[in-house]
Amino acid sequence: MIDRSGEQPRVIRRLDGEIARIQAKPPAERTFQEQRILSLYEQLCEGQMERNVLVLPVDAVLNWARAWSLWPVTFGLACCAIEMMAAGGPKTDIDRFGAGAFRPSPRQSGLMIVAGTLTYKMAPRLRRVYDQMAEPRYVIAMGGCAIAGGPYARHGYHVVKGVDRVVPVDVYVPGCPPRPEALLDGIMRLQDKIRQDTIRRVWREGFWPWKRKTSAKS
Amino acid sequence: MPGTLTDIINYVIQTALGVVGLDYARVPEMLRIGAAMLIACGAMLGYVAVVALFFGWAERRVAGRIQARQGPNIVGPFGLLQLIADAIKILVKEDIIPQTAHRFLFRLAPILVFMGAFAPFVVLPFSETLVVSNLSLGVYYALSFAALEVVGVIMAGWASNNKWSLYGGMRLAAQMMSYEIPMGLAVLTVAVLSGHLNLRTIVLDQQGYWIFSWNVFRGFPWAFLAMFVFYLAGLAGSKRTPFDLPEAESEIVAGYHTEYSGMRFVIFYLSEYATMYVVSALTAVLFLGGWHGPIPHVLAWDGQVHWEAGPVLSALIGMVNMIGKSFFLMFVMLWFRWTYPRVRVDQIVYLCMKVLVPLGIICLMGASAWALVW
Amino acid sequence: MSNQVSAFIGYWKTAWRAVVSSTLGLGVTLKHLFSRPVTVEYPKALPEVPEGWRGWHAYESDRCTMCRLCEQVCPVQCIRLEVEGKGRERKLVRYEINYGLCLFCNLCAEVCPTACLWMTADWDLACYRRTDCTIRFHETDPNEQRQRLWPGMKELPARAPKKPREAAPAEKAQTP
Amino acid sequence: MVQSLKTDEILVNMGPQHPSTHGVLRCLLKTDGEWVREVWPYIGYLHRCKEKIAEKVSYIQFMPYTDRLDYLASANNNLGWAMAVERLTSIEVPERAVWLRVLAAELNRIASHLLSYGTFGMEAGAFTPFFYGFRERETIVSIFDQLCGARLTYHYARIGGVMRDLSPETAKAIRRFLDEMDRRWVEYNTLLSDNEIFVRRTANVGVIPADLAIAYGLTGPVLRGSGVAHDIRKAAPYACYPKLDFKVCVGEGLKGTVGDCWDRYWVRMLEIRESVKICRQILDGLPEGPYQAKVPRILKVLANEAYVRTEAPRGELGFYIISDGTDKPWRCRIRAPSFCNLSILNRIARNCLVADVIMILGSIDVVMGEVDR
Amino acid sequence: MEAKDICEILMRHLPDAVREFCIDTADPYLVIEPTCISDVAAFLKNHPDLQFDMLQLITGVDRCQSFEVVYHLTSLRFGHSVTLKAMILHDRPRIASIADIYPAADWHERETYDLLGIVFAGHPDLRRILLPDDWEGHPLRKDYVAPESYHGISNAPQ
Repeated sequence: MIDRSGEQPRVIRRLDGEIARIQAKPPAERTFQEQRILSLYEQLCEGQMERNVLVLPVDAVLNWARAWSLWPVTFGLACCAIEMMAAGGPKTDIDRFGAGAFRPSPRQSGLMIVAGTLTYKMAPRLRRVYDQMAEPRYVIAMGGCAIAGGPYARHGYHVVKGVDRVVPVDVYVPGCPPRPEALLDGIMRLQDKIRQDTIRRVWREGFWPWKRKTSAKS
Repeated sequence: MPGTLTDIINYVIQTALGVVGLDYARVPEMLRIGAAMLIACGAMLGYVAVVALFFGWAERRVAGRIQARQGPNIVGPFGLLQLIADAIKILVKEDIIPQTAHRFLFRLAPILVFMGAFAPFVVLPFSETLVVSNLSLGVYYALSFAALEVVGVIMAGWASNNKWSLYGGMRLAAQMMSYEIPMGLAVLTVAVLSGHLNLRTIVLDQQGYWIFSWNVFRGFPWAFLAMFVFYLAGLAGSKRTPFDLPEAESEIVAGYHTEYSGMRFVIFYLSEYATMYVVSALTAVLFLGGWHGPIPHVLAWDGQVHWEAGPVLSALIGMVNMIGKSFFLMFVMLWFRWTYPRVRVDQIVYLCMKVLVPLGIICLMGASAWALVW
Repeated sequence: MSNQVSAFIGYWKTAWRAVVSSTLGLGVTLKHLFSRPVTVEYPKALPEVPEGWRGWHAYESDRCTMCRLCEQVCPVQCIRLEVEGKGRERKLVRYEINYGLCLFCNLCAEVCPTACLWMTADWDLACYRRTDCTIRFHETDPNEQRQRLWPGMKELPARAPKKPREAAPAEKAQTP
Repeated sequence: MVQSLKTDEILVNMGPQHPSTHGVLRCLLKTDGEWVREVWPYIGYLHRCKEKIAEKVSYIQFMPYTDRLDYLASANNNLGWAMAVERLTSIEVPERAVWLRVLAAELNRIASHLLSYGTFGMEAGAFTPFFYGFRERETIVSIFDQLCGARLTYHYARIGGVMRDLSPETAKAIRRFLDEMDRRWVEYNTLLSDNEIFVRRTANVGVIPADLAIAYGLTGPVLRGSGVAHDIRKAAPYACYPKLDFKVCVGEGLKGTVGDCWDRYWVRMLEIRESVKICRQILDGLPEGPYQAKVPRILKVLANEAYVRTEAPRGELGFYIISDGTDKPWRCRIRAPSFCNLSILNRIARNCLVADVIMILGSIDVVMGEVDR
Repeated sequence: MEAKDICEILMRHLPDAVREFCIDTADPYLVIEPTCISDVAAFLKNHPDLQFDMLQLITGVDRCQSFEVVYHLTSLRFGHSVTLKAMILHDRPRIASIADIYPAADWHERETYDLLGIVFAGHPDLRRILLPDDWEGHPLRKDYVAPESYHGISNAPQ
């Protein structure tokens, strides 16, 4: 949520010291934006990541690189696809965040924005495109239909009631359709989440390609 | 004949070891030449990486400004760190080889493509002395490697066992067959005008009255047309819009590099910018007077020389001229990319065969007639 | 013979037309290269969202008479209202809107007789868990409720006490 | 083609996830090399059960669902649904509301054609027209932000009127946009329409003869591109169109034969200019008065049936409603123009290159939300 | 030309085809015999002063004890349009296909078959068009119950 109190929020330097810097500030004069980042960061920590994850310097560089070059695969399903295109358009330029290179093939892309209504006929295709994506991959569920079936949840017999039944979702962006700025807000939240990642956890799961599970090879 | 970059490097190594007290002369001849050549190629590889990174960033910024939007500007001061972030991310990205792909060819294809793109760098001069090796058949050598790159792309297309990549590979085969001939004709026009195939002598011929001694103006109607023929054929060679059929994003998903991810995809990306630079540099050398550029080497009026640039300064001025022209021509390629739609496969063959080849032949005939008379 | 000549002329005419149209196209893009981009840089500059924009809701529980009209009129039934007690001393327990289902169609705000539910112009709701998409509204004062959810949020624009609609509005309470 | 060289044909899946299939449409191409022999479009990947929902939801509640039919022209869908229900219940709509609805519909037509201009350019390989189209579309969308509070799914029309009146500053913003649109229109043409490469890619490609177009039930710019001057705003005038004067744009084959891809594209560009003219006339002649008739909150409709057709940006959008006396329709059938326009793809995209199939699909300009309902 | 005199021309040429002509609804419609739908359509298309050259819509309606198939035809040349209705029985709904007369009918009939289960005899390629091929049941029937799950993805609401 953006603070409307007229005070222009500073450009939040997105390097890794962000969370520490906010925590250092006394709670009284934290701006609303930083407060929200902190509340979502606490959610992350007690989520599936370790409690106070030690972010190694090499993590800082890798996470910074991953956060700032999310190449989305073009996966527009319905009305939200038009808002995703508008987010890529000139007014709210998604390329400023490095996410403007919409790659046509899933192999080269790291982010999948599921924008629109997922139907049962399309679900196996969505799963296959997700499997074909290379490993550090993230999913943003954009729009009510992708979160919980949206307007078609009650009587839509052919609509999947939420994309997280098919692919693991990282960030939910509600709205029908959400504004392009809401998608940018979702991407910034995803960048916060990426910054908590650490290669120690990934190392156990086999960071190097030859240790990967073979499912991604199909 | 002034030395080339390898002689300079040899001399530098010799003096350095001399200072330390080792006598470099005792090292056999072959080893010394090999070491110098290796260092020069390493420098050239670094230069290719810098060009690719810079132009990756420039492409997204120019695309942004042309399309009335901002382009990456948050990551670095002007978004300069954007490409470094992309490079690091893709380095650690998982590298997928599809099970049904042909393992060996899948891995070999990017190497061949990069070899075809990087080899001509050895021949491209930056100034009189700054050229890795001064081949007497420089132009011929540079053009022959374009064919090697095509072999790599067709191999990538076939090996990744994906219908779309197969299309991409076959399209480049048709495209290569059509742009090689006009490119050869344009180069012949210059060879006839200056009588040599050695890049350095071609540039030395273009010395004289400041800009008007460039081949473009010297052999006015013929070389001028030949430049456009060469540049368009070069565009088709480096797979840039309006001839980017092999990786036509909206038609055949991602063309020949559909199945490539991670480091292999970056090699394709790198070699695309490398071929772009090779074509621009060759156009600059053949037609726009190489290192004789807008900044003059020597100030001379009414017959006597007032100021002569020293060896180091002239090398620097030459480099600035040469790189300036190449970067401007690469900017024109970016400009083309964000303006023109894509031609169809049969239209590119028509354009090259029915338009560029007659034009090339006219230029060649004109230039050779001119060479006979003068 | 003549069609060869016309073909020849046609060949050069198309070539000339190609050159002219290409250079004009380049001119257009060059003009844009040096003109100012229209980007509104989101984190630094905020989008100017007009006041009547249909974002997520605000709700005053003290004005609410628990008539459940909004629950019935909603096409997707994303509003859940839990009330305990009977008749006069009914007490509101929970008022929830699930933004995973919501249509943002403003039918609930129009049908509410006491105008205790209306749509504000706020649009950013990104979250990490699906359950966060359901927002509970049962606080008394919407501003205080928003502080609890998102401290530091600006006060809502002061709303005139239940202003009558200017033109002939759809009759709210009148049921045939 | 050298006949002796027997090449076997392969089936290529231009799958639901393809950069240029306008959403989730799967085309199975039987290709011989690059030559496409057969195209089988597979649809249904975005079937959102609209007609079943129409039977479970009341007339007033179904209006927001019509936004999501052709999500590029939701004001036109609202206009169609509102007129259909008003025809059933014979509610009398105030004059100002009718004019405001048509204003929203025409503005939405401009926005929809701008987007089809951008995506058609992108399919030809030129990325820049897409961004210019979107820049103009952002101004229209910010106008709709003020007019009805949403960017894409407007839900502006209500049964018996409109949701909100047109404020003076929104009217000023619309006039500013209309003047700027005229200036930009000329710029778009120099960039794409007259570009020789674009003309070579689209002229004489995917030619649809007029009788074949009518036989396949094509409507809208696809039909008018083939030279048939059929526009429901002129053929069967509704709302306030009789009071407006505008031209029906028809393809004349300027760059190739009549009915090719370029003509369909050119009809849409001409319609942008016509809609600008219409919006100006509406702004000048907007009558005063209430903007919403008195409609009971629970609208019960007697047993009746009606088929109402309007001119959506993609063709004739028809709502056939059968009511049975309750507040929910018994059966609601939606005639989606894109559904009929797409059915001709297999007939004309034969024996052409893969790149031409993409151009033909782009020139038909389908929206999958409407095809699959 | 009004719907009334279209009905008279049709009565004159194909007397046994037209069952009744009903005008009490907002759009008047002709009820015709389901068996002779194809020659009525052929007649309406080729008759010189009728020339219904465009088929706008084919709709299937489930009336619980019978099915209705509604055809909307219009003529671009004269501007008039007509609505034809055919009542067919509920347990095994079958009707002749007019895809050979109006190519537009091809997809409309496939969709009606897909969503309502009405079989169109003589249709060149009667398959499901919107729903996946292995979907059981026809959703737009009044007695349809949505499936519990499909390929392992559950259909239960959140």
